[in-house]
Amino acid sequence: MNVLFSTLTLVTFFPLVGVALLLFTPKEQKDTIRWIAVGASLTTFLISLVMLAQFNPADPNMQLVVRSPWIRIGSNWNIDFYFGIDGASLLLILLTTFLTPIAIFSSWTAIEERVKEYMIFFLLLEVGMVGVFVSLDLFLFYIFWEFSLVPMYLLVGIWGGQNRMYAAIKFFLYTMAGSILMLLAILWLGINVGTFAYTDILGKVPAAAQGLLFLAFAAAFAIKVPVWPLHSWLPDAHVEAPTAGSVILAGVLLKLGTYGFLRFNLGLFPEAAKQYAPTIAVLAVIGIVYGAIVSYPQKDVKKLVAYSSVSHLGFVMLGLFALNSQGIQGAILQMINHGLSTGALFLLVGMIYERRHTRELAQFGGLWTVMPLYGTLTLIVTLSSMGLPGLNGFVGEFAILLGAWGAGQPGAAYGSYAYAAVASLGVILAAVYMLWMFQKMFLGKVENPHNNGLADLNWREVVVLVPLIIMIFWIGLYPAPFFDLMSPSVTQLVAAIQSAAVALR
Amino acid sequence: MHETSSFSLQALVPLIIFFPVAGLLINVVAGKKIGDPWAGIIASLASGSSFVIAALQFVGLTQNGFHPATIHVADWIVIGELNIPWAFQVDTLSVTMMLLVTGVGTLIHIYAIGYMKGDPRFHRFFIYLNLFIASMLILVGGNNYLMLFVGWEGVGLCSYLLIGFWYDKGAGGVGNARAGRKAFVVNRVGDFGFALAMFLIFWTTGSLTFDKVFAYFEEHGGETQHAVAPEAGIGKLLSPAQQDEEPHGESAGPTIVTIATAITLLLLVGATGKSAQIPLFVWLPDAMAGPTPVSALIHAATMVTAGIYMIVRSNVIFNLAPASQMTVAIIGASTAFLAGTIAVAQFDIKRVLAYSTISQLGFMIAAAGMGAYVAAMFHLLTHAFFKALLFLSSGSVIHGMEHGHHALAHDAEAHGGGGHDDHGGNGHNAHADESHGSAHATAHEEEHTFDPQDMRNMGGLRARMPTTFWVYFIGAVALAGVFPLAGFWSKDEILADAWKIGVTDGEWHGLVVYGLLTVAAFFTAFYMGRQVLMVFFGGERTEAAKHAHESPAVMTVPLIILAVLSVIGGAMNLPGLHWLGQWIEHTIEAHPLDFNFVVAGLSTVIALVAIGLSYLVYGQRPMTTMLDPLERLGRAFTFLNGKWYVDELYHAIIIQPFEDIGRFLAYAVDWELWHDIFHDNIIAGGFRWIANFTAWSVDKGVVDSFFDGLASLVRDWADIFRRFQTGYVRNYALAVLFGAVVVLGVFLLAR
Amino acid sequence: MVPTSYYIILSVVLFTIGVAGVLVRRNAIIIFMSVELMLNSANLAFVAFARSFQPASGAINSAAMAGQTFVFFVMAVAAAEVAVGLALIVAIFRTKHSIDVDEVHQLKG
Amino acid sequence: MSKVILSSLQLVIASGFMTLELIIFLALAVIAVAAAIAMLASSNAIYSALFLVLNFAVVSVFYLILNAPFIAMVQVTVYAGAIMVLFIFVIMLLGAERLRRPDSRLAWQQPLAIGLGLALLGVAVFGLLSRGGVAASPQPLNPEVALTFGSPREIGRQLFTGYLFPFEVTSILLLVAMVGAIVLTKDEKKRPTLKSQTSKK
Repeated sequence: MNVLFSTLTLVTFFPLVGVALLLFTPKEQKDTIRWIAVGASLTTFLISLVMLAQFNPADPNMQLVVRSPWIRIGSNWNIDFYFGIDGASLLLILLTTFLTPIAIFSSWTAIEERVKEYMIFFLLLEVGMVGVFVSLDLFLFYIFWEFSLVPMYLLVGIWGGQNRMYAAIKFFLYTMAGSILMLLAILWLGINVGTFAYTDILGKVPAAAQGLLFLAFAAAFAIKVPVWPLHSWLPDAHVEAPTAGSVILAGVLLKLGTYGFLRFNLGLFPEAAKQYAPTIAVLAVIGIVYGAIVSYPQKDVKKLVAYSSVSHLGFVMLGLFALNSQGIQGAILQMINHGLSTGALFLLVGMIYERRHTRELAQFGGLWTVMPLYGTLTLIVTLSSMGLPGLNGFVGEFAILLGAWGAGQPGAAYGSYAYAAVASLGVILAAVYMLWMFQKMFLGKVENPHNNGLADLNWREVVVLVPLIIMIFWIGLYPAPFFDLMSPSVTQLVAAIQSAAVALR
Repeated sequence: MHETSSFSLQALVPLIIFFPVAGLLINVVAGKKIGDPWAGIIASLASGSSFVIAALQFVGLTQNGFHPATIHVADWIVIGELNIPWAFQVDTLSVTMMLLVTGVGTLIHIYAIGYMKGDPRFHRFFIYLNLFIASMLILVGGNNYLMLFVGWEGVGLCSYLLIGFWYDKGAGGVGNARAGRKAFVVNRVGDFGFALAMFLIFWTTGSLTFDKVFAYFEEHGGETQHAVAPEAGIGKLLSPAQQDEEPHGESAGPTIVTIATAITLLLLVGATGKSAQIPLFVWLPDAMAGPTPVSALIHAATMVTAGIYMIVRSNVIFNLAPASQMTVAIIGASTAFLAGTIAVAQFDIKRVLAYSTISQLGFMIAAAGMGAYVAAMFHLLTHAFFKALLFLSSGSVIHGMEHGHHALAHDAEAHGGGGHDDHGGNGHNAHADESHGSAHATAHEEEHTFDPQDMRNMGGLRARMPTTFWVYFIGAVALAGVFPLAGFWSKDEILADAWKIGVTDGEWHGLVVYGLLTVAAFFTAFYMGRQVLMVFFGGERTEAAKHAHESPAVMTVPLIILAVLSVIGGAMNLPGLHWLGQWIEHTIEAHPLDFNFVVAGLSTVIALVAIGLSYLVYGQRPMTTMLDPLERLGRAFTFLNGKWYVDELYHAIIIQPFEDIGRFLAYAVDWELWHDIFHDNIIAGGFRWIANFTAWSVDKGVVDSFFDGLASLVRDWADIFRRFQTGYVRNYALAVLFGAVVVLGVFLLAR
Repeated sequence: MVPTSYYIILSVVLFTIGVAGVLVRRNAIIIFMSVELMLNSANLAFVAFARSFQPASGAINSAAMAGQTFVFFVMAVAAAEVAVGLALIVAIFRTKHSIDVDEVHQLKG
Repeated sequence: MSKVILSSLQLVIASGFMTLELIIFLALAVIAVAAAIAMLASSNAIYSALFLVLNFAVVSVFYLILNAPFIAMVQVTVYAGAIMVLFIFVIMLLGAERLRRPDSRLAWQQPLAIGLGLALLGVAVFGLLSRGGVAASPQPLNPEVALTFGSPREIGRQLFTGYLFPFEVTSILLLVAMVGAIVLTKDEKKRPTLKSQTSKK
């Protein structure tokens, strides 16, 4: 297939067309710039729909593959330009291309300074994120992985809040620190196996080497997710990032970590995954409960949502390392769900911040009376985030917890039901902090005079939120299409892990 | 799988959800425009249509010989072995519940049109009500545990929304909102148990569909001595090799009884949440903050009975686990007793009814725990009738009291005073404040304002509100269990079951249950007598009571219908006829008992004695002041009035520690220790120290000074050389020429 | 025919005059014209050598033709240079109000 | 006077020391050098330009002699015509025929420059003479070769075969030069700046 004009190349690099157009647009024409950015990202979304149409859901292997030799050094450095997707990456690409236009559109009035640079970085960020999901060459993956850092760093560092430089540098350094170990592991794999191509390495990693490699990859991904206790960068980055930055940060960038665990730690090192599953599960469960407890006393709404991410991502990790279909499929769906729900929450927080220039819970109260539509939409998103049946969060959490319980059977990944049981406490706690937030913001009397006369959502904000709300209901009521997409790949993965587990015995 | 004639009727069952959903969507889109009362009428029509569908299901079942049917709508969650559909179970049990939910629900919808009149969020109320009906029908209509769970949480959401419907009212402006949150969170604790039960069921039986789950337990029910085999295809992570190594059977592992016990105890946790049993009953009294129709519909007639429905539905599993059954029975009986005692000492008219509801739910749970599923369902139905009746009539009383107070306030205002402004809210809510500002959950917190729900403010309403009085009276007598009203028959059947287990079978817990329930029955009759006497008899104790007047027909007609049902409801399952028993028997195992004259006589006597006692206290010398005669009991009364201080206990042992831990973790551990000290000070600070050391001592001191020296050397030389840079282009050109001549000379001449 | 070296010597002489012009004159335009003169002398040398490489009979020597072709390129470059150079002079004149190259000595060390 | 010159010419030719061709060459060379020196020496830039045109014209005659008719024509049209017109135009435009400040701070450079220039001349001529081959003069071309060599047709063939890439690069160079000239001479003050825009807001 033609490397340059294949669907995957196009969906990855199309935002660059927008970047090129933006470069030639005078920076005074802010509206033109915004329309170009929205148009470029929407077109990318349309291309990703074409990709969806070309995808064959019944095939568990990598599809729409594009591969050509790229860098050759000596005989054992065989780096390819190698793109391909399976069900999991397909869904995450769709999530990325879906969220990016929304995030850009939500920046319409929020960003007035240096609009051109902002939009360019946003489109570059999209290239990086999609590139991570489509890359099947480990080296290429690493390049995109690091590349996606830079625009985000600049987005936080330039358009962020008060403490933005601190947060941006912290974000950058933490992720970077983890990536170093991954780079070493990638180089080791590439040189020893003789190829950097994922599909060629698959199944060829000697069991003896898996342990250290697993840990090296896990270091990079765990910081990104973030797995407790490596979450310290998250509240800073989230609080300081501009709204759209938070949306993408929570919606997609954190998923890079969980995706990495799924693709590499489970795929390449099944024996080690089985071995380390209980350890990861302990961290995940602590993260679930800890994140939920810590969310509750927060005074800043954005921080509350940020900590809730720690809890939600704990669920994803718990599901992934349950090493059974229910857990992994639930985890993948939960990645999508978290992107939608937490993304929507950040958007909502951003909308009130634009009006009130504060995010302190104590400053609000009774907003439902003042802004009924805003209140109702927030309620729906809040409920989705705490896993109410009929909305998206529930399907994912249920599948994850069911899988985790199954992994608690003797001889299975976790070997104890306690993990699922304690994790389920997180569902109770989610109700505690989420409803607390909702009550502090929306219920009660309007006591702060600043809150009187706030305008309800305008059409642009509604346009931003409605797609998310539709997805929230869709996944909640009829998730079958999503499960159908990922099911064959996950089944194959689980089978591979099981046979590896047998070999381990 | 069935005769064609009935198939068409059962295929209609998805419509039962469709109507309320359609109704709520119409109101979401247009509710604000069409407003009061059309939003209510649409919602009522939606609910009524569902009732028609439910009735058609009833007809359908009778036509096809009571065969259960499954109507598959769509696949929902399909992952590996997990296959959960959106599907409806049509059998006698679910149709019974559907009829109840839609029937009572429709009546309450109609009532609410009158009750909510003039509320600024009128349409939103009916959106919630329709959402509730839809959720409740999913709960009772689903053919699997997960759909049950969906409905279960869905009704929990509606409960949350409706308790906090007047979210800007209540203590401190957020009292109602807080009550709603409390209800949701406490219910989530129950849901936690329910969810774990589902996980266990799935990994044991490989399905969550009722039919398959029960078939599994029936099939393996006999193997009480063996470790149970997981259903084929489940637990695949145990590799095939390992499964061969450990053939299921005699080796270690849980037996079917152990598993069933675990499942049922976890389900019980769920039931205690939703059905407000010990230890999770605390949310229900606070839930009275919601508008009264909500209290009637959700917190008395339907939602709170979901726990009983679930236990009855899961009877196959419960039957395998005697230990669980005993636990269930004792918890139910204890709750019945505890709540009964508390109800005696409450002043808020709805709060009395709330504790009464908890108490009656205890009866049902106890019945379910004793395996008397039909009795439980019977009491569930009759209780729905008379408790909905009581709540709605209390709403009518409150409505009347408010209007009386309202009229007074207007008079006062006309005479220059403006005393009710402290009710205040912001402008457009003012009307709602005046007419409904009453829904305060905690009356004593706002003693300075007039509380239309406080029974001490009432008295003598019999003359002012005759219809309300009569239906209230019927409801009270039915609840008290007086022959021949509905409550008598259903309560008596439960007591007879307890008697059979305790006396006939000689089980100790049967005796305990019987004792507790009998005492609870005594209290029931007493507090109902107290309430009727306090509210309707004697003289008016406030001006508002003097000005109270009867409610409009849209409210009283549903009351009259419910009153009729409360009178004749007992006929559903008269001893000897056992219509209900035979009907439900098509779905679950039922074993009708003979009528026990000893029990019946005893309980009649007890009820009459209790009523007599209440007459002695309240009827002979009616209260004239705010002082309740019972307050002479002193400490005991305070203790009961304080609800055994369970809320305070929970606050001290759960909520306060949670908040403290949360704050400690968030501020001290996560922020100060982890974020500031560890990351900022140790890692970043350490790095900074090293960097500073390297920068200033090593780099600046050693390396830099060396290069500084070099640089100054260069600068000194440069001072000399710079003179050559005149800045004149032609000088440079001269230099170039000089170079060119030299180079050319070397090239051309040097050979 | 006149020996090629005569042309070369003439070319050298003209080149030297051009060099002298660059070094002696202050008027930027004259300096510029001197540069043109230098280029022209180089062209003359090219053409002369081209002629000398071409045998009297037989095929066209492409190496010889290269000399003339190169002159063409030099002219193109010269044209470009003149365009930019004169523009520079105009730009400098705008700021300095003079085309004396000695006025422009900001690079003085 | 003219008779004297003619007769001395005949004498010279007859002596075999010089051919007619050489005489024409020398005469033209003298004119070329004289024009160049006059260009260098005249204080008015306009005169300089005109002398340079003369020089170019003479050189184009040399080109004709050297069998380069195309180059000769280009020399006249492009160099003497277009380029020099441009020079004169700029001189007129700036009104800078003469420099205002006659004195120079670089007077010391003049002798040095002349000395070095003579050195250059000496080195080049000496280098040339010392290598021999000075006397070699090319044979006149055969008519058929003379028709082809240096013809526009032959130059065009060269340009579009062996030198196609440099030729295309030349076109880009000219484009760039054009853009550069426009940018350099554009009036800076009329260009809207960001500062003025933002200050308006």
